[in-house]
Amino acid sequence: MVDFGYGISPSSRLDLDKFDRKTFDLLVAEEPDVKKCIACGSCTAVCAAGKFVPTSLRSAILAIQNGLPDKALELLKPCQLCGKCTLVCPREINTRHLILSIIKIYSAK
Amino acid sequence: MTGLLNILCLLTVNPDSIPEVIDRIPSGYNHFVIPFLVGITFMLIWITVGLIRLLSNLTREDRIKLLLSWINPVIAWKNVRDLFCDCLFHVKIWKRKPLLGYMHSSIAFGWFMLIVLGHIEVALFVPKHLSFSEGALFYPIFYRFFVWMNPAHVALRGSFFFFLMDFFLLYVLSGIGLAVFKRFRSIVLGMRHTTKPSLADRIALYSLWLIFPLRLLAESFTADLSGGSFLTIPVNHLWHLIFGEKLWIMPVWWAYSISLGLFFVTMPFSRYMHILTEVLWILLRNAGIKPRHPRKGVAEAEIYACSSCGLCLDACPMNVQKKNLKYSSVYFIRFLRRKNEKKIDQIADKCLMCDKCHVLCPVSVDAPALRRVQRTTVNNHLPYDLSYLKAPIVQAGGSWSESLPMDSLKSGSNMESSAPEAVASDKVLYFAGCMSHLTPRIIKSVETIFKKSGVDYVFADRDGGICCGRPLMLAGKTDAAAKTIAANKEMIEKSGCKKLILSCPICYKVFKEDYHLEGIEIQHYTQFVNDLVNSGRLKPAQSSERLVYHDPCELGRGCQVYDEPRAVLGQVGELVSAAKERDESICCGGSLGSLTLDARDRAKITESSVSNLLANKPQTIVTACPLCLKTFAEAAPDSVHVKDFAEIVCSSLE
Amino acid sequence: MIYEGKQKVWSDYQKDIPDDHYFYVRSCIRQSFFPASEVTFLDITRNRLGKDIFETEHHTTCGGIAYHSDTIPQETVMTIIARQFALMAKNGYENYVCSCITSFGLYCETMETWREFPEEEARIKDILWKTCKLDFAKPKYLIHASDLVYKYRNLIAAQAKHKLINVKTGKPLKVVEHIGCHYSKMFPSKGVGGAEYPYVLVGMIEAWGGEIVDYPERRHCCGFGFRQYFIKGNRGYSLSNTYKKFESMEPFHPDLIITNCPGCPYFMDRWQYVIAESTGRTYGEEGHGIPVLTYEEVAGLVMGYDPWDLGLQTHQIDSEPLLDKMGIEYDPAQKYAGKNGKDIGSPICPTCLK
Amino acid sequence: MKNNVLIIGGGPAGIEASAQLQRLGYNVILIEKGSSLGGHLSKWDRLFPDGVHADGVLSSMLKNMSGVKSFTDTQVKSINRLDKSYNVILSNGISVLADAVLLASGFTLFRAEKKEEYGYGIYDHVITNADLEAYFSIGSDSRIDKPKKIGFVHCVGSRDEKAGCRACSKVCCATAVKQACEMKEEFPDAEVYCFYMDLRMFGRHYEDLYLKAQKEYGVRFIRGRVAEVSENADGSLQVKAEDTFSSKPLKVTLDLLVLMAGMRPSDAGRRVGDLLGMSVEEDGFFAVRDSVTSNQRSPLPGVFLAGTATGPKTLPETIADARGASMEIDRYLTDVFPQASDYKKLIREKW
Repeated sequence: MVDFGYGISPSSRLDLDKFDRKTFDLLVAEEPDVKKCIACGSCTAVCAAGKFVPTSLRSAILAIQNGLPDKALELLKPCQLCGKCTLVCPREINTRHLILSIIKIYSAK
Repeated sequence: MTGLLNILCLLTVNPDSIPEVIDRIPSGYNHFVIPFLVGITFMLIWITVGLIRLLSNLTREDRIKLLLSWINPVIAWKNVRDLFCDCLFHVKIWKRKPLLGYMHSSIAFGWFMLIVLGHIEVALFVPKHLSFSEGALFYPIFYRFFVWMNPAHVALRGSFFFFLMDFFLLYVLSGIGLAVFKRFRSIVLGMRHTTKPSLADRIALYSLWLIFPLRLLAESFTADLSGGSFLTIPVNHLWHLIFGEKLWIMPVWWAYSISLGLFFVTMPFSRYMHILTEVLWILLRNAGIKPRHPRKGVAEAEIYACSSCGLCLDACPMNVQKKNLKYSSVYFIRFLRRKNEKKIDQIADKCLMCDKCHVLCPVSVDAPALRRVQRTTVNNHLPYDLSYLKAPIVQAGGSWSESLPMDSLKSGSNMESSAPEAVASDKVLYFAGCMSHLTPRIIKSVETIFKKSGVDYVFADRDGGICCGRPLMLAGKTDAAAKTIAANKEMIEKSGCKKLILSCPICYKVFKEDYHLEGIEIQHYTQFVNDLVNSGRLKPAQSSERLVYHDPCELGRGCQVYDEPRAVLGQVGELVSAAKERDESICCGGSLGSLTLDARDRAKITESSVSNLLANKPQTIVTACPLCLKTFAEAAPDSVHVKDFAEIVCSSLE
Repeated sequence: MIYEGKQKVWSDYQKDIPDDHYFYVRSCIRQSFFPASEVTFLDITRNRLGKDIFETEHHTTCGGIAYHSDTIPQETVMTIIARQFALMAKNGYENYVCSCITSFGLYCETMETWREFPEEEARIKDILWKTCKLDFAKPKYLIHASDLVYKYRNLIAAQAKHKLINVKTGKPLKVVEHIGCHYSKMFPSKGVGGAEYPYVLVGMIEAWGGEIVDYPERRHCCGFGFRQYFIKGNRGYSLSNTYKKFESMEPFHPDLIITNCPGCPYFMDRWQYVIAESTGRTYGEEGHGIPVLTYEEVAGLVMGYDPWDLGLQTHQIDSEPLLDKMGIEYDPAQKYAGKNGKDIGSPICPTCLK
Repeated sequence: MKNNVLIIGGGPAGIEASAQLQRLGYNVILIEKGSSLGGHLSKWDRLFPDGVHADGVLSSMLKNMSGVKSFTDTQVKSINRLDKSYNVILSNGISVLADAVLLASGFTLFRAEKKEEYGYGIYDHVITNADLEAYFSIGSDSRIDKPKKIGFVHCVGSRDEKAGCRACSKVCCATAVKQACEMKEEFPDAEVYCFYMDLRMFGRHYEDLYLKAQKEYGVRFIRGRVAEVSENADGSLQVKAEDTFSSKPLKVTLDLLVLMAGMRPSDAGRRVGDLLGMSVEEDGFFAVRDSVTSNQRSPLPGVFLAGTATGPKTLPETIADARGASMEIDRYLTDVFPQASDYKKLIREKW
């Protein structure tokens, strides 16, 4: 292999073909509310942990659907489960259980 | 015992006359006792093994704790009291539902007395049969079969016991009667829902029902030989009228023995195990030993102490919908016994943790605690990353000390010092908590109260803080909770304040129980305001507004704060009572305790909680928890206001 | 893929190309990258098709590379272009044919600018006179050389010695076309077939017996992008573009890539080598690359020119497999023999790419 | 004598208006360029939000207009204004003296092939909303072959100045979500994606439909316009868009792509409009007298407008609009032809 001093830069593009339906169905079985998100961002806005680190349930759900479960985990690990997001969610998503379920299912594999 | 004997001797006319009781069957044995013997032996072996296993599952310090508790007079006395009140007299049930109380205590206490008196009789009249070789195990039980009573010589002493025995037999029978009746019309005894008994339960139940009628039958059959009293003798005459001179004694005694045997064999697999386990549980409970595993150790005692009486069914707020009955504590415990992991998980996550089942349980089985331990086994090991809490905390002194004076300036208090160590100790620290930030009216009112009463305060989390940790605990993430607790603890200690005021009961409970803040007084704002009013620093004006107070679970059942808020509200408006209050109050439905209960089910609970509060037509629902406030505000009919405690106190100050 | 659908689009984007009398301007870099291409083009149009095509040694660069690298302002470029046009008029031509896509794009851009802002045109006219004492003029037709070859594709096919057909299997060769971005992506109406399904090269491929391959990333830039290449720090970006294209076309197993731009063939040819040497990935059959040829080179092969006269030895990717498929005889010994058999030197053999 | 009212266009608006006007006692002549009445409604399978069958709706509407003189395969040849009324010569030779003309010329669907980058008519598995409705009613389409992954592209030819239409077509969002659910019912284990710019679920029950699509059918909504479609070696589609929520470009392989073609003014309508010399607005739809209080009146006396001739509308809106137009016409004729009023009074009392 020759080193030319430059190389192929990795693509920043999301590949939805990488979305893992099987695991997602496990999540849905655990907490169906995951399908109800309308990405309004209320959860992120009120997040108690958000004051210290970037964390967002909205983005986490998105990351999972975009086939990036590890990113989702990173986004949710700082969660304090304080439940503010549950109170503001317009779609009445059971956010705390959703967060727990995501971590449970995607950290398992 | 001997003392008792002497007293009884005094009752005799002539101590050294011909014995009134003659050992009819000197061997003191007959084959019919075999079923009973088998049953009792099996049961005794079973519980001994169980007891050993249970104690071996306790940690060393827990075992020591237990031993110490017995020599500690306070706890020892509590043990004795609880054993009588809870196990024999079922005082807790009496208080809530007298008829039900009578039912339980009649069977428990009645039977207990029959056994005790039986032994006393043996001790008095045929003492030799108290020795094991002479059938101590069964002789006292079937005493009436083995003896012959000399009618000519029945002294007062004898008839006294005949009377007592018959009396307690009747007492038990009355309880059994009620129990049978309860099977069909439980509501009459004050129970809307009753548990569905398992197979073992049924067998044990029916044999239990049989035991005492059969005992009556047996003893009445032999009453003309071995004597009897106001119950057995007349019945005996009745039999003679029906069957003539010759009565077939043996079959009834066999039947009696079999029903006993059957009961004892099924007992370990049925709810009736509670009769014995209660004792152990009460000892462990009073020793202050907490469960570390949802099934092993203390938990085991707790699980088997559950009589699945079903009182928790009506207590559980979820059960406004029949479909949720299956999530009640009694079934949770039943599945714990059966080790049905899937069901256990499901039920553990549903519970709102309002603690009502625990508070109302006749033997105080702490199902919510078990649920939490269960959640811990599932969720505690899940990955989390609260390392970011370190960062701000390391120079927390710095960062917070920066923010503290700023906050306090913002808060408008007349505080000039800046560094946290310089913060005067008479300053109070106000920690609003996550939820209060979604109910600004609480924060605003609390601050107004502080200002109006000239309280010098520091607002710890004006622009958002760290969660108190209770929600993590409720979800079973105890390790993570420890992290947030440590962070907050450091912040509070650095603040230098000596008094901590909280406007959220969830925070209050965890701060009180798990923070161990040396030298810092922790108060919920209802308590603080109450003090202010009593000390005259706050003078609320009485209005004619009809108020009803909702006890937030964590504040009421959780921390036993019932009176302070009521005391204040009594001076603010006209306090009317709800249908169910204090221990009996109904969760608002918004609790963080439940992990899986969905919005629809919660709404139903809120509905029932609200209608409970509206029983006496109040104009305003007052609560002292941001979560309750938000939940009610969205659900209450427009005709009633929903206000926070601080808010209503504030409005009374204008 | 529904062919009729594409034909409909093509019919929407036709452009009229004059029959004769062309003024030809060369490309700066093609002459060094693919020296034979322009010569072949002139030879074909003049001698094989008998057209009048004039070129003058006085013409210069269009300034495109400098312009796209942000080193000279637009008015400079416009003046240079005005001068080129003036030369055309001075020599009595009105059909302007350029060899370079960058230039073609820039000419279109300039003409459009003048159309939109007549005052600019006036200003340039003035500057042109002041600087070069030349009379301002605008071409009647602005054509890219590939447009011309497209126009004459059937005449060329008529004289074809070889076809884009695998002589062993008798199947048409799978050909990938790649047009320079500036050919029609800026002004779809200015290119044959528009921007979405450009037909200029497809037309040739079809006329000469090949089969066109539409692969997902066909619209993607080759990666030249001027600045991106000139600054070494950005070359990875340029390389990644090419990589993306090849990854996308690989499943279709193309035999040949035809381009009509100076940069594209160069980068798609050389980057295949860099990709192979740095990652070990090759895209042709058994470790070979996919030959990338200019349309003139292909036309030359079709009309029976000697591969080495067409300068195929200046490509990084060896063209022998393609020549074998097309059944073109060639003398391997002559590959690196220049004028009068003088050895022009051969590249060191790469380790991975065959 | 009865007043003649000529209704141009036999779609829902024309049908509804003819039924209403006939009830009001006018002599209604309905002409339709197509071979049958019903317009786009006749080509639709089911209607959002609650999926009622279009043919049922249409037949009940047609029942209401029984007795109306309607000519299919008929267009306006010439039309010129007399003192009070219009003299119209139809392509079938008949000439009508119309006291009022209602232009209910409706819309045409945007020609999806115009968005070349989507490859409609070029790629094997790209269809339009109309094609899909046809598939639902006929039950077969060579392009729909047990798709495992299906994409819906909202706003095709709407909110797109490149496609010559800045406006929103109003019905596509709800239609897309409806069709997404239907496809999920047809192919339960398919992944379904909706690529939208804004979800405009403005109407009653529309939000419920959206929730249902997410909750029950697990349709994935991606906020970002599809910008490029290409075909893979196996004939599947490679679709590129941006997931604007994570502000990253995304790529997905699909087996079927459905383009939600928007509403454009109908050419036939424009032709008649030109004959009348009626003005159109920038969006190409007919101008109205006043966009608030008289949406059904054209600037010309005696010429009225109904339905999508004046811009995108949902079906209920179209029907309401047609009724509104009928009232306007009635008012107009009552004022302009007073002598006929008592006759009409009589008819009304009778009915």
